[in-house]
Amino acid sequence: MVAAEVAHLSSGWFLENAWLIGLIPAVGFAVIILFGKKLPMQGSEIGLGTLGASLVIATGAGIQWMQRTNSAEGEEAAAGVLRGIARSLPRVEEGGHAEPFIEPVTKTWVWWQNSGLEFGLGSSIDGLSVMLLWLVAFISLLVQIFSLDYVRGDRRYTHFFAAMTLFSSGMLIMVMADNMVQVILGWEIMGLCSFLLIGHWWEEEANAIAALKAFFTVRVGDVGLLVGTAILFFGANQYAVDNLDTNGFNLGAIQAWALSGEASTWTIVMAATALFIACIGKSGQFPLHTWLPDAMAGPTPVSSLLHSSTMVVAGVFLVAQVYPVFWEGFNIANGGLSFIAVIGGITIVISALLAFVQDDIKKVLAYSTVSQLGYMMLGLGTGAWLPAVFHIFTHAFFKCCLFLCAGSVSHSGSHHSFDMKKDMGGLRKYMPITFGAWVVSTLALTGVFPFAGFWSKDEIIDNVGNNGYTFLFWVGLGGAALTAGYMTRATYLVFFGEPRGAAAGEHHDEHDVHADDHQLVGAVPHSLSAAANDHGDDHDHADHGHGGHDDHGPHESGKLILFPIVVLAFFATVSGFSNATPLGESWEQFKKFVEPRPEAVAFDAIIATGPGESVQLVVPAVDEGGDDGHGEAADDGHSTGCGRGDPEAATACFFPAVVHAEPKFAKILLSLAVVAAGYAAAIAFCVAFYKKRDPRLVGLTERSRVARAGYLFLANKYYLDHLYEKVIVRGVAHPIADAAYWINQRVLDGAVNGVGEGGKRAGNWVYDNIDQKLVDGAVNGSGFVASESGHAMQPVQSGKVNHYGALLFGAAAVGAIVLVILNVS
Amino acid sequence: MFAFLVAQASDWITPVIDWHAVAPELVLVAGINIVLLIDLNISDAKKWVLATLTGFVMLGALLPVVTLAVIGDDSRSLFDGRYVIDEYALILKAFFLLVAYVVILMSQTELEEGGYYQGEFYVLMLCSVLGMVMMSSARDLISIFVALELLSIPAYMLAAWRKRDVKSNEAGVKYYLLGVFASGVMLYGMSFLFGATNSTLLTDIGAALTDGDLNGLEVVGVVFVICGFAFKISAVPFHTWAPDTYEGAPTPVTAFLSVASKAAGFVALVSIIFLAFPNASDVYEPLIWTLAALTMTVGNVLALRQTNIVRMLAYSSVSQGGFILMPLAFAGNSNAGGSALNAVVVYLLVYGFMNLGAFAIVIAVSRKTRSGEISSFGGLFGYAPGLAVAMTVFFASLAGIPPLGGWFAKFNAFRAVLQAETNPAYVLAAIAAVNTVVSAAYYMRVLRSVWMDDAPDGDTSPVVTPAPIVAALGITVIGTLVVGVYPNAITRFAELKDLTGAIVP
Amino acid sequence: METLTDQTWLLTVGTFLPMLGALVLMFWPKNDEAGIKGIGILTAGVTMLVGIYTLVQFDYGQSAKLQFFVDAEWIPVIKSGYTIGLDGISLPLYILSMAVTFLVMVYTWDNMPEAGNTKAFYILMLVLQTGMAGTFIAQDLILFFVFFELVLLPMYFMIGVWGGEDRRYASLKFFLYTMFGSAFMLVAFLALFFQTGAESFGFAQLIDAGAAIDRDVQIWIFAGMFLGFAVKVPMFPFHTWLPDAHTQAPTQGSVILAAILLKLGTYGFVRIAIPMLPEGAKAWAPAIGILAVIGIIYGALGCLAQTDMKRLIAFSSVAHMGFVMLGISTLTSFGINAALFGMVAHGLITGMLFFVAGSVKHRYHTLEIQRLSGMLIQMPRMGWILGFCAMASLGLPGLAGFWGEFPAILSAYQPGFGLSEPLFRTLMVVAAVGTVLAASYLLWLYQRTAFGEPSDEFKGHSDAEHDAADRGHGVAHSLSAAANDHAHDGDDAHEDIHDVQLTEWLSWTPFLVAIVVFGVYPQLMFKVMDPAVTQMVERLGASLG
Amino acid sequence: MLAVNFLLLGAVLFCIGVYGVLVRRNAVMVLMSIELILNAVNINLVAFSVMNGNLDGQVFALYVIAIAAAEVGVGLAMVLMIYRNRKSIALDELSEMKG
Repeated sequence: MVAAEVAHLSSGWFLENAWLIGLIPAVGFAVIILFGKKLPMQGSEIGLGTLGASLVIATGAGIQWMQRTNSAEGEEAAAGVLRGIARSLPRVEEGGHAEPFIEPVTKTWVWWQNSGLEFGLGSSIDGLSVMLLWLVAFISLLVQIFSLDYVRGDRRYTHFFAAMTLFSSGMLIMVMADNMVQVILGWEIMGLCSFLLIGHWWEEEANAIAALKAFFTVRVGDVGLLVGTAILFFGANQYAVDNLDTNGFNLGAIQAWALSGEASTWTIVMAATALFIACIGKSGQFPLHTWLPDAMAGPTPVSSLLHSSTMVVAGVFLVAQVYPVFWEGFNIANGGLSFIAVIGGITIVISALLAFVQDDIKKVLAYSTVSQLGYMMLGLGTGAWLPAVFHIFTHAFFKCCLFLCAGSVSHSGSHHSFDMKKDMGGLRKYMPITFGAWVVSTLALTGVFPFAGFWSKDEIIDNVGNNGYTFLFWVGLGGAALTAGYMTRATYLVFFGEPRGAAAGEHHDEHDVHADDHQLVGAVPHSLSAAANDHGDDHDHADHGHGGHDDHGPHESGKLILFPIVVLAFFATVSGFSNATPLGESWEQFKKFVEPRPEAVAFDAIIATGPGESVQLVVPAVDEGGDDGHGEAADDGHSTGCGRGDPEAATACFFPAVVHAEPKFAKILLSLAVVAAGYAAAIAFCVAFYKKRDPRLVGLTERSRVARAGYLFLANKYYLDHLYEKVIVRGVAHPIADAAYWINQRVLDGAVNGVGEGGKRAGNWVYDNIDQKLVDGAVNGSGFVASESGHAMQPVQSGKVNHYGALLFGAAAVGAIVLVILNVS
Repeated sequence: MFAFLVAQASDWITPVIDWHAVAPELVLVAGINIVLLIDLNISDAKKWVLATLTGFVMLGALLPVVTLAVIGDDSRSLFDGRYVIDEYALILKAFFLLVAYVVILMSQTELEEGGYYQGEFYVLMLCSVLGMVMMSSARDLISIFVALELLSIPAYMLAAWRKRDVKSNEAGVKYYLLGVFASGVMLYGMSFLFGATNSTLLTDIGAALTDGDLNGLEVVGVVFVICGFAFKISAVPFHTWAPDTYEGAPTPVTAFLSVASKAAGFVALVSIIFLAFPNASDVYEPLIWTLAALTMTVGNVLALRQTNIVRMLAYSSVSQGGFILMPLAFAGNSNAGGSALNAVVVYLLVYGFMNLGAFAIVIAVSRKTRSGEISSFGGLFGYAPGLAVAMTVFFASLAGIPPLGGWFAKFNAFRAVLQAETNPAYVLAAIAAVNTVVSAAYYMRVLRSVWMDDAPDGDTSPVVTPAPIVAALGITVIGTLVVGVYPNAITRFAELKDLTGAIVP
Repeated sequence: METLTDQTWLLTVGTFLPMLGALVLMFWPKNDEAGIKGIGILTAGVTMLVGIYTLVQFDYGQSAKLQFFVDAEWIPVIKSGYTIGLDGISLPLYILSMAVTFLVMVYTWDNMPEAGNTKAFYILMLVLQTGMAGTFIAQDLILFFVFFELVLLPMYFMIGVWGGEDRRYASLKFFLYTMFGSAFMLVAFLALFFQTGAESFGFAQLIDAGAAIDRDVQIWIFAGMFLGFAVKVPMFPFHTWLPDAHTQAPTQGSVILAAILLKLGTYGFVRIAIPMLPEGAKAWAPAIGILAVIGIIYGALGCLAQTDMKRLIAFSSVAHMGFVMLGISTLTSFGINAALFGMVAHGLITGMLFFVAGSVKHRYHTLEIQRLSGMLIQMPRMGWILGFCAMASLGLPGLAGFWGEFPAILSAYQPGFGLSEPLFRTLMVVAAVGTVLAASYLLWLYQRTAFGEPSDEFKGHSDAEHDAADRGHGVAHSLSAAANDHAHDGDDAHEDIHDVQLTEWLSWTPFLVAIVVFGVYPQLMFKVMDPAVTQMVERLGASLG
Repeated sequence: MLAVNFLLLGAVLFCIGVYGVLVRRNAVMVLMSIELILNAVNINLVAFSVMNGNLDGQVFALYVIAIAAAEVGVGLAMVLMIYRNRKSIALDELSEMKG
């Protein structure tokens, strides 16, 4: 790589000032906390306003990032035609020169310095971060719009918006971070908000405990974050200082160091493991996923924003961001079976199975989320970086949409119950729009062509297979089928069949609902809501809503609730096309703009102006002697690139050369088929199990017993039902799922709770036995000894002159004798 | 034989007497006679005059001390070195006179209200002080012995001053018998020293005694002499008389004994060790090391048990004696010798202030409570904050807490010890460190009841403190504070040259 | 060590001004409460102003040098001088001590402990302030010792007179414990002095001369100092005085204790023990590190066992000081910076927590965690402040606490001067686990006290509920009904539970603001300390070779 | 040498005196024993002064005798005082204060 040419990178105001995206909501939060209550809309307008502003800037930044990327390609951008054909060829082939690595635009200030090291605070914008910035700003905005109506009249309305805004700010700050410390900052702020929002209705102990559990579980993972950061810092610091004129906290430096081949294996493996533990906690991966379902105790908007679409993907984002570390640490390059992939795989299946036996609609979605996060991890763990990141993007839309639909249902349809079996059913007639959105998102989630999920999830599965992880490939497919299954079940229970319970307009006292079923969080007990409720007049819209008022049955929700749902449904439909690999490279916007280019960059090119403004990049041209083959030859072309061998001297790689699978029609069909099968089975099951189970059924089974005695023919007639119900359902679905659920509740959950309980026990024991008895005892004991020895000596003070005299003379005599013996030789 | 004695006696030269040098003693002698005569013919109603007069005698005796200090920088030696007035002697003379003055301030009301003999009291007090003043100049076994008895015998009687009170009698008798017994033992040792060195002059003895070739006679002599003074300074195990006597004797007398006569004992010990035994360090260093360690430890742990404040103060003064003794254990050490002397002197001065103060408080309070129990001090802070604060000052100072005088005294003692840089020194320092904490325990317990408890019988009528006691308190408080905050005030005295004629080891 | 000797009066005034106030108060009529409080607060306020002026005059460019340096004669006999100066290490603590005392006095305006006797209380606080400020400016061992001990008596009486039921035991324990440590510390000082044969007790000379002592001796001397400082910090296993003292002390006492007094110990390590005895420090560092980490876990476990809010907070300081000591024990400038930051942060946060605990006690007359519940309903602001402090205390980034913990943990990955890396990395992981425990006990505390419904015995006594009741009259619901009943029946054990009040706002706001400001922009402090610390560690390196 | 005998005599007297102080309960007898000790001292001093041909010893002895007289005077007075107050001069009854 000798000959080099110069490429110009453009920049722009939005890229330069992207830090505003995170700052504005933070300020917004402060304003809401301080003055929110006095404002006409109690602070919600601030939240919406700030997030709107952030969204605008994020959009601008996104556009300018695309320009920046294009600007690097010069005239070759025109020759886009070629790509249509030679899509999968290494870019070297096109126009004969490599596409350069696009440097992130960074803008940092010295935040703190310690013993000469300076740590920055600011923004570092590259494809991944700009994508997520936009996503987070967008979703947050929609969810807040949704909340306007959803939580109106809540006693802590203002606090709710404050926390939501703070969360957005935290997430944005983390996403735009250019150093680990800032990542930790955002990371922890999110944790705090999660705690506050899950426990939003803390009057109920269940919610408070759920909040505690969430924070605590995530915090356990955070140990990994701290340790990992420490390891990375001290590992990368020297390299960073020597070559990149920065320090070991800098993400770019960490990436470069990881790929530089200077890192000792031990260090990097430890670092990767530690960091991934943090991600397990945050992204609710097995075995730390148990907090996520409980987190549904929070209001629905919270679940939809934090616990499905944005916060929980922070873990995934972190892995994607410092991907080189994992790439090297888990040896993904050479198809090593990585920790990440395994965890991802397990999570997919475990949680998908669990989703089958949930009656709480939000819990179904929660387990579904866990399972989808599993897909992302699986992708990252197997080198399918691009699809995984893309899945973050699409999943956010449809999963958030699903949650909002659930919220809408409970808000207007099921009288604040989330219990599908008790209070729902047949709602499609009453809530057509919600139903439509739900169906669209469900199709997207299950990966049905042409909805968003299809393009991302199938790409993941495809690439997993392509990178040689056959088993995990099948796991992925299986997961897809399960997804189809449980989503169908949920859909059926909610929208089809006969209206039950609240959906049928029944009024049961919410208190006994709480009594018999603790999952029914989300609704607030009467006493409180009333106590909380400042203005009795808009009861109907308050979250606890119709409590104590006559109810006009299920109905469609208001505009403020429907608008976000519709928008999200739209994106759930179309967002997939932003990286529709099978349609050709011209559709691969993510591949072009989001995925960093695996090209080495000369140190001096970086140091010259420092990362940031438009720079003159030295682009190493690739020797023409390279292969010109197709297909797998592509991989060979990469096998000498970044992450597959140490970079040239004085150059640094920031991203490994990941392989992209060619979409094969067969594979697509296969996965579609699997999904279809899943649907088929599920629908059949639902129809048989739920629909046909009318009073006739019972009688028939009785008759079938009689039939066994004689009327074989009749008996055979219902043999299918029998088979379905007794054999398939009881025999297959239930045991497995139940077993999984049992393990989940008893073993894993038990472990988590056990840790807490054990800690407390240990505390008590140490305090009682060691602290009070041993340590403190020693102290008080010494005093006791002193005083007692005094007591022992008191008899000497007998008060008798003769004794005194004896003592006096005795001492003198003894002293004299001893000293005579000592001194007189 | 007789002829040779006559021959000895024949060449007698009348010694030249430096009258200025002995002026303090003469003033005291005159004072004794005047007070005695006036007492003979004065009505009981006017006895208070005697107190004032005695006070003036003390101050009058202080005058020549000051002039001597101002004029004479070089030391004056009388009776060929048997009676020396040097800086060291002057400081201590002044100290004794001042202490005696304060004691008299304290005792005045006590005597008037107690209905004791007053005239005799003051006369005896003066005699005792005269003994002390002489002691600080005495440089000869005989003069030391005479001074010792002169200060002791009146003290025996003062201890028993409350004639009708059995405890007081007991105090006096115990003090007397043990005192005389101890001085008997000491004399026996002195006789050995005289025999072995053929001189009663300390410096000659010092010249004769040298480590390595000591014979049994000398060792026994050294040990007995030290033991004799160990009795005076109530060092364990020669302390047994102290608690009983202190408790039984009238409180002002206790104060006098615990400060003045103890100081006198130290004075004698210092001059003997520095002048007579500088080269017998193999004998006295282990002895004093042991005495010091025992004294501070035993005194403290026994004090922990006491419920009577006077008795507690008795034990506390025992343990304080241990701290004063500590540096002497390294008097022979080439590094520490000088600062050991300073440490002892400084400690004596500070100790005088704070201990007298403590007793003054006890007197002032017990005038109201009529009880010596520690519990009777409960709630003092409530109804007599002034006294409580003063008491806090003294006790905290005794515990050695900065910025009160006591800390500097203790600090100096530690400093002298550690300066020796020997292992015994470090061990002793460690023992002392632990002891400071133990002592703090009982001092703080008293302060605790003063500040944190309620008055035992809910009687919170204010305490009337007579003017003389207020004056005494004033002097002692100021002394304690000044020394603590600005130690230079006394360290400039403590910058002593080695005692005149001392043989530097 | 170069020094700047301009405005030499500044430190002396700042330190001894409170004494002047105390003197005035001594002769002030006892029954004129307002006057006494006024004078006390005024004095502290003026002192605070002097402190601010010092902040302004301080030359941040040369924060490694001693500024406003004075070297006057004090006790020539023992070669000890009145040597004072201020550099980047001591500046934050010096100012902190002034600010805390001032705010505590403001707080006292409305919250005088039951025992009464305002006069004595204020006098003691003023004396205390002189002691604390003096310790941080002293540049002479003996002077340091005097100030170090000066704080003992006032705190003893503060705990003993104005404390809780068990105050007599707690106060004496505190006193003797500290006395024990400092006695050995004094011995160590003298031993150091004579071993070096330095010509004065000044820090500078001893730092130059100390390195010359041979290793074994250094280790012994360090042991003595360790006793003295470790008791004050307090490090495991010398911590047992702390919970008792904190629990029994009046709020003001707890705050001052937590905010300043504990720092005297850690400051002593950074300023005296380590620079003067490099070899000794190196030899002791592993032990200190291990004890520190034990303290972290141990303190956390202790917290989990507590049923009393104040005692829990007290144990939490054991854990937090563990982080500080861990940072110090790495002997890296990184770690020591972290430790110094942690000292200030802990002072602010834990001080604030004690304030809240005190006010809760003032309102509920109990700190039993079981009995407290639903504080957020009864006193929303108080509840949120408690939550805020809890979050700060468990080391949430963006609040001050984090900058003490995180870098300290970080620094343990790579200790200085060839200290055992495996050991310290293990310590690092354990300490990191400690942060989780911290989260657990603090949130647990918060969940039990602030969340949920108010317990029956207090239900309906708070202003907040009354308002709610008044508003919610129309709607029939249990809570407001209960509130009404309670509000309306006449004879009622508890007086109303008020939310945060004016003086509390006045005295707390600076704490809260500082916690946020230092959390958001830690550079403010790091910039000041860093040069001084770096210089110190360089000297260390020079003498350790 | 003759002097040694004197010293032995002194030692014997001293021991008798000490023995008396330690075992006798009667105050007067204790006084006597102390007198014995002092006389032992005197004998020593005189003997030594003769041995060394130095008068100081005898001077010392004179002082001791004189002061001993004073001491005994005080002592007897005290004994009398006790007798008045408690009709007994047994020392082992003098233990009001102890511990």
